[in-house]
Amino acid sequence: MQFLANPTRFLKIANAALPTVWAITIVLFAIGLYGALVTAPADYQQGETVRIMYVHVPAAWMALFVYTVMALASALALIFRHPLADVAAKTAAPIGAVFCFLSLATGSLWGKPMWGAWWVWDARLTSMFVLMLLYIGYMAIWAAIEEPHKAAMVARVVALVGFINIPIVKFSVDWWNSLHQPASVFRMGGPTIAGPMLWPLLVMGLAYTFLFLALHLTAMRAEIAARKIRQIQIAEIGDR
Amino acid sequence: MELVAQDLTCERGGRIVFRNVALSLKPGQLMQLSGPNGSGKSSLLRLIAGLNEAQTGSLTLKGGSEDLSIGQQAHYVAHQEPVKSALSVEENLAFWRDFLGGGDVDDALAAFDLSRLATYPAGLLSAGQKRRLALSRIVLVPRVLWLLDEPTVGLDTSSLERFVKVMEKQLDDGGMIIAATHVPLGREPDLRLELGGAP
Amino acid sequence: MDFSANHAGFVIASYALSFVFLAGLIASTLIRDRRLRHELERLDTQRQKARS
Amino acid sequence: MKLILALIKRDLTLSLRQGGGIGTALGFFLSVVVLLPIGIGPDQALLARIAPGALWIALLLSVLLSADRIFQQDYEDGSLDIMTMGPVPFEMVALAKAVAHWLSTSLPLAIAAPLLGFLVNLEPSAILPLALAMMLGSIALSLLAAIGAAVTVGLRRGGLLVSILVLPLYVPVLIFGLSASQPGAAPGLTTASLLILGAIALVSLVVSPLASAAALRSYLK
Repeated sequence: MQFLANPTRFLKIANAALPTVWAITIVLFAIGLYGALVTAPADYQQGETVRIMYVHVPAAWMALFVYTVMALASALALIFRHPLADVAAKTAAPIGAVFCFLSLATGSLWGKPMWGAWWVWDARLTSMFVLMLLYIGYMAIWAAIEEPHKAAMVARVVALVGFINIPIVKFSVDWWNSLHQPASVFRMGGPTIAGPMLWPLLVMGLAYTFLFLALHLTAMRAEIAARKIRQIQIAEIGDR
Repeated sequence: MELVAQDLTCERGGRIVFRNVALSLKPGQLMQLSGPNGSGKSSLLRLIAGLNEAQTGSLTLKGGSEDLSIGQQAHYVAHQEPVKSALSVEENLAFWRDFLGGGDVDDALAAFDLSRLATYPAGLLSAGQKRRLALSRIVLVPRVLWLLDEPTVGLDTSSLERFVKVMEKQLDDGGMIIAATHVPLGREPDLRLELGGAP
Repeated sequence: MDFSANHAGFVIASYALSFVFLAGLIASTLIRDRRLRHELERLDTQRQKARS
Repeated sequence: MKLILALIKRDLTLSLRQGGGIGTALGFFLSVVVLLPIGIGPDQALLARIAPGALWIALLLSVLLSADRIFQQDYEDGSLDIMTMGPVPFEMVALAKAVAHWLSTSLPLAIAAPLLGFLVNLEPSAILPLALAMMLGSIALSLLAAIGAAVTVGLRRGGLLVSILVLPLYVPVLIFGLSASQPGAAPGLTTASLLILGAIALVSLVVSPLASAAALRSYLK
């Protein structure tokens, strides 16, 4: 019953912090969107489509950041056998997968006016696509194994193996991309971004990060409740 | 109505499991099948259920319905539990009710005191509880012949009493039961069939 | 943001898509959290009653 | 008839609740689709030419590799034994399970594949013919996969064997599926291929339950 003992501390912190985290998220989004849509100037080359960057780049950052959080949590669970770390990794995955999907979708929407095709196997998009597969694989493992404890042990390995592969995939895809130099090379981030175009990007990045924090704490709280319910059910069944 | 078998021989994987077995069972009778492990108790039950073929001999259910095979007029409870852990206890039985055609899930659950666990996922059940769920399946749809392979394994005393009550009801209703078991069934069998070990 | 610029539709589409998916994620997370914590309370009170 | 629907309904709920059903098949489909441009290179024109073929092959492999789920679980927990004692011939049970697999995996994939065509630069005009051909073809894919699943249900390493047994049966489906999904082809060709695809589906509708039931019975012995 070790699991039931320590989440109470986490729950106290989460319950206390969540309202403020949500508040900060909303404020950051308001400022970020205002910056992205109003104050930031159109790009001299791309025109208005550069504004897609403010939803594309933060989503890509978060897709990578959340997988790192999952890998870290899995490592913690592996080393310290901390069941809360498993809960953290499991609940982060769907959120990371949505960010990853959004980065792919907005990347495609950005690419269409620029490259004329909905999808070009550009180095960054390809690596992001592989990251999406890693997310799907990780979530499929949790879905496939019923018993939470066994699923957790397997999922830790899957997350860590995936994490080690991210730089390898990134490097090899970049190299592959330079090999097949596509006709129209397009710098995703555009020229070095300055002043009025840059701060909205950072604010949006922060907004996405706080959104993740709020969602993650809520999802962990729900997962802890789900596990307690399962243990009560097992105990109830055990009586007779 | 009578289940008659004459000089049945069953061979499995090149080994003669049993040779010229004969039996006759009438409504209201309980037959206990006993014999050392590997003496073919399960094979005989599966043979009657239509899951196995005999090399020689004949097996008929006199007075049974013409167009249904013996298996379609019988219930078979084997060692493994046909229980889907992702479905709840209730959903498991509801499926069998629709598949085998009729019966009341709540009565079946009540017969083995599973009503309280109806909404729980079946994956959380203990072996004994899964056993009771498997047994409640045969109470769901009335069939004349019961073929039970070690039915009482994993049952606690109160479940055993419920099982005996259920058997009594089946026999009183003119049903027939063949149970392969080492442990007394809690009710005296009318007939015994001793399957010798492999010759 | 000049809405009449060419390709403005793509910008609107990406913001709309992001909003829809993030709102969906937020909603599903909050609903699951509320549903499970409510279920947990119900089970806890039920066990208290059974115990007392 | 109610019995068949009950079996299909149960299998659908099972595949959704457990093991992510369509999720894993879709994951596999995407993995195959991502390997293609990496292997062939991101050249748009080349990708556009091979897009229909690539999507068909990815569909075949996804359906094939999710096939062993059709009978495996019911075989292991003894449900199949009891299903042979049901009021309806066992062939109907085999058919119901193949239909459940079609509804839970092949059909959704056949609908998703053309929509994911943009990844391999499939022209928008090719989406509709491809979707039509794939939906029709997916019927035969599931039914034939069911035979492979039934024949290898008792074997431990059945996965590989299923592929060798079933892929040859998939060749006609691939050929006519492809000719039915060529966007620019003469209309006569498309309808003819679709009709043949339909014929293949009907033939497998008859053959699959018979073959699967026979194979399963032998394993239950």
